[in-house]
Amino acid sequence: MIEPTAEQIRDQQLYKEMGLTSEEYEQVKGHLGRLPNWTEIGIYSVMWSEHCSYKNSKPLLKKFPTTGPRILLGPGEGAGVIDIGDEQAVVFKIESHNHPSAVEPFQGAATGVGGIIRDVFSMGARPVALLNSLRFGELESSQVRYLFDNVVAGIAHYGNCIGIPTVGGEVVFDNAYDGNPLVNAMCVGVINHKDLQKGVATGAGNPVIYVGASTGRDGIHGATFASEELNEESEEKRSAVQVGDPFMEKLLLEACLEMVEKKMLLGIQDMGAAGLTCSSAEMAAKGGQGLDLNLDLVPQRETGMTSYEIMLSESQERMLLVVEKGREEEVIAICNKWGLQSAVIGEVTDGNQYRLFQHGKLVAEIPVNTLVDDAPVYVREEKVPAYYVANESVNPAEALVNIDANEALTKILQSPNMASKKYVYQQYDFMVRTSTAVRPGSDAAVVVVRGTDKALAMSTDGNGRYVYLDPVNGGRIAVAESARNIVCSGAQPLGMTDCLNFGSPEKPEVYWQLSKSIDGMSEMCEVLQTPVVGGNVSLYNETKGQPIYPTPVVGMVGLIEKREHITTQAFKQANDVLVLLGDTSIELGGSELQQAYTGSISGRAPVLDSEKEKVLQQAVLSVIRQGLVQSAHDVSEGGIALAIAESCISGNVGAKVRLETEHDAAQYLFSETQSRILLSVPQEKVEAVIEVINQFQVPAQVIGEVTGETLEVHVNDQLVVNRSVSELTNLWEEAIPCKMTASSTSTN
Amino acid sequence: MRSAVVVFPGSNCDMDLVHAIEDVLGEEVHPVWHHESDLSSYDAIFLPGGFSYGDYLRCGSLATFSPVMEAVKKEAETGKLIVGICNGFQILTEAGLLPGALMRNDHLQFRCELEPITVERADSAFTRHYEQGETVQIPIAHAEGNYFCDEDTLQKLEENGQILFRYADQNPNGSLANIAGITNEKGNVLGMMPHPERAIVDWMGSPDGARLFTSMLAYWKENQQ
Amino acid sequence: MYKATIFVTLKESVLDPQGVAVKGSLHTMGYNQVSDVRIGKRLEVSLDAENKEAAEIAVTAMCEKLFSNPVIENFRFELEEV
Amino acid sequence: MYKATIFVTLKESVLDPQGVAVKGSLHTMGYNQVSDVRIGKRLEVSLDAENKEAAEIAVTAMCEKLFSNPVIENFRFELEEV
Ligand SMILES: Nc1ncnc2c1ncn2[C@@H]1O[C@H](COP(=O)(O)OP(=O)(O)O)[C@@H](O)[C@H]1O
Ligand SMILES: [Mg+2]
Repeated sequence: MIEPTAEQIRDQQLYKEMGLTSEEYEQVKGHLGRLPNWTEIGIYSVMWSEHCSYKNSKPLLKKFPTTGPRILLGPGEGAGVIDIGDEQAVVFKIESHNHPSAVEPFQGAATGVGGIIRDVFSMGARPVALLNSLRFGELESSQVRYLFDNVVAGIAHYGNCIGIPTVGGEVVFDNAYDGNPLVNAMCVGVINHKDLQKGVATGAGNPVIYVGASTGRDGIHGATFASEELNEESEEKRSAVQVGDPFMEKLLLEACLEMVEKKMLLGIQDMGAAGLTCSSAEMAAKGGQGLDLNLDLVPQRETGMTSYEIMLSESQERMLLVVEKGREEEVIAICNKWGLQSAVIGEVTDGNQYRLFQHGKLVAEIPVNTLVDDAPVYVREEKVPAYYVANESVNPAEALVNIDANEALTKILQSPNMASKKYVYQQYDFMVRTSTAVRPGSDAAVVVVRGTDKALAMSTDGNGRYVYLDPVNGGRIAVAESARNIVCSGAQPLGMTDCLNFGSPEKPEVYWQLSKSIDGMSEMCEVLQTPVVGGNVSLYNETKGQPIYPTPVVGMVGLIEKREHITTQAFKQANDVLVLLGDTSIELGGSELQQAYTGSISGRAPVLDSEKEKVLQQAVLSVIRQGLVQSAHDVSEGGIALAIAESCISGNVGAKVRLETEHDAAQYLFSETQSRILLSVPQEKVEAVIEVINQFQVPAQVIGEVTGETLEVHVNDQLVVNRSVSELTNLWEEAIPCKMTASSTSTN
Repeated sequence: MRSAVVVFPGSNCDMDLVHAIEDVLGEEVHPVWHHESDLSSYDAIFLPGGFSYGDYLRCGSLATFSPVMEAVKKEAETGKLIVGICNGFQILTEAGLLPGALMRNDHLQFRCELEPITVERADSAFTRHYEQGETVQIPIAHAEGNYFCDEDTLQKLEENGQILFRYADQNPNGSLANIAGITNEKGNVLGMMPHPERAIVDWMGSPDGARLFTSMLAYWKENQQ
Repeated sequence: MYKATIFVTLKESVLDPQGVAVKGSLHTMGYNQVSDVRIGKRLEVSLDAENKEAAEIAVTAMCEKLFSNPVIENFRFELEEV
Repeated sequence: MYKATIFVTLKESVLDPQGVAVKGSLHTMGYNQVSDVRIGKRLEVSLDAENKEAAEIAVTAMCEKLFSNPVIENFRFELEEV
């Protein structure tokens, strides 16, 4: 391939094809003091893409609280690190792979999982669990079924093969994501404090070592691709999708952790987005050093690769290491043992120059800090969207009168969003590593820490409908719900990671959604003391100019001090008493009831009072730790009706519920008022529970008991729901499989 | 009883097995790298689950060419107890230590769940602590557990009582005769798709897998003198 | 009645991890003379069609929609009347 | 240098669940004219050999030992000098 000259790049504005603007090109010229060549402009374009530089979101991300007494490492490295006592820490992060998954769902999702795992073990941590948060259009479309089936299969393929259990996540189907699915993957690891690694290049003269798969022409410009709107042309950008090799990554994981254990590494960073470029430039910039790389030494899968191609390739399963001079041989010996390819490809230098050599020639020379620290930052215009103003006067309840609660329950249980996700998680190995104490199907998953009495609870949550209707409350709810799930499993929330999936930030309405939802999330994080230790931003999620629902996804991790505190949502025992915590008002904007009966959403999302939420969570954690409850379940989408039904189904047992209200029965049962939790409590402990809850000044109400094989709900002495649990279970379990039977199986 | 757990590149249930043997039996157990060519110092050998060599080509096929497999064959001949779980079962069939083959699940998906399993024989080296005909709960997690063999082989398996475990309820993968685990003719080599190491205490969902390990220990003690 | 034999292969530039692993095993087994292995799919489809042309159109459509993903794979087929 | 193209197919007597599923999908997509689908593998192996005969012996051995499982599969290959 004949590369354009520096003059051609300027005259024909070829940098625009790489996603750089004219102003950005001028800045590059300024940094170099000359015209950039093809390789150099390619390097700037990926380093300054949204994916690598956060140029559109940086000022907003600053609002997140990121520190706390337990936080060992906040955002900035591969993943955040939080102390869990006994010289151990938990390491976790979430990341998106939306656009690759839209084009090649199996490999796109698989490599998304592979990437986030590398982020965690490059910190020196042993990955112990995976989660994923997925959004698709509706299952009536065969294209959606194809995407859904293959994304799930791709996630399963990677996680199962590498042997890290996929223990939780969420799946939502909504037309807002038609054509632009969301695939967010989260990885959680455990580390001993002393093993913590950094992505930094230190000590002039120290060798830079490349480990793992060879570099091919795949994934070139993946990072810029991830920051662009999807359009018909995306189909043509063929090389932007990579094929993953979980087997190779398993070897890479074991080899790297062996090097960590033997204290061989000065710096380690995964070659993820923007491949060799981003990893090497960031390591040098962080170390305050320069770097020389000889590209002839980079293991290559294909012949005749140009420096541009080598630097921008996003081939998977590769790591970059910096070690003390003289220890190369030890590193290479470990790689050989694991059957991994490795090569010394360069060295750390004094100064600030990032220099690349190929075929004996200098092919790029860039002041390294200009790639990392001097990336442009944009504060965009915010504008309140017209729909938001119009929704002010909408009262969702008006359209939801005379609804039969019995019918509504069956209807909502069968909505793919509320139905059992077993179809998904039975394809994931959620038990490998034999540490999974609470498997998928409860509020949060729980993984025990071997050799201790501790366990980690984890969950992902995010409700795009709420955020669309009201980004501030929606943002609060995303954080609060995730923390509530963690608390219901018996854990103290420690901190969170987030993935911000939004449309184009160049649209003032979208930027407003982004900004306001971050406000809401930040406030909730402050109040709950769950700092943000890392995350990912995925913008330009649009098809044909239509943005997705603004969808911040929260991944929360909590600590369970003693295994006996582990709690699930399932009712356990006949005659246990149901206690509902929190107040209920009629809040139906963005609710399942509204979606089910009107086919769309409008009005305002439920309001969340962050102080109320905080005491509720404290109260529940307190009663769980005192051993007073049998089950705890967060009341969220579908309201109290769904919460009770889910606990019955999980426990395979019925319940008798009596409620009093001045509101319409169905509206009351399906209202999505926040800050509520449903407990089941042994009869003899009810008094003690109420007493503790009262101390926190949280409203508590006995609403019935666990009994029999049917779910009976009386509102104001009228029997409004009466269904056998086996019937409910059937409807709930079969909903997704039914829609998938017409599926288009691929030949993967 | 000294146990070896063979580690192939891509094995991922190796440490689970080591932990289970330690926790249930408190006996000596070592992970053994696939380059090892002498296993004579071990009393029992386990081939763990996972994706040896990425399960590329066919599950378990590439692992059969690891040096350690010669050693496994040798010890099998001397009558030592050999257990292949999941991927280990696939390797044992590919290596010819057990008859038949494991094909892709008939529904084509990976399946992970707790599965009711019937113990067909309680007089084997591996099952003496179970009751004959008992149904136990042991998890499965595989995409290729669909056991297949020709009619003659199946008849022999049945006649010789080589079928130790069958799926009790719905068949989760389409396997012939609901087969979940078989032994060789001599009865010292066992291959099974369910993972006993994932079911050794209540919080895992079931403790039923533990008795496989205690059965082996009891058998070994009996045959010590 | 027609029989289509369809070959789906990964594009040249796409990594074939399976091929790489199989090559590694061949070397362990002593077949060092092997320099490259690539693994693809072979599908045999029997179908009714008015004539060869109609069969060709149908099979092409199936390949594009179901059997391969043009992002990472190429396909090719042979058609014979049986 | 030789290139061997190897085809590994399931034996007739063995049910091909993937083929059945793909056929089902084709029918859902409206291709009811399809009566049978069978899925196999196609391997491309590049190797050095003294002569064609030597290549043939080597490839046959690889097929028997590695590329196919005789319990369920058959193989066949073509060899060309490149
Ligand atoms: N994509 C997925 N991967 C793994 N588990 C999932 C996935 N989606 C849902 N689950 C599991 O199914 C259960 C129900 O999910 P969800 O309805 O989203 O729970 P909640 O409303 O409590 O957040 C949870 O245990 C969750 O972890
Ligand atoms: Mg929840």
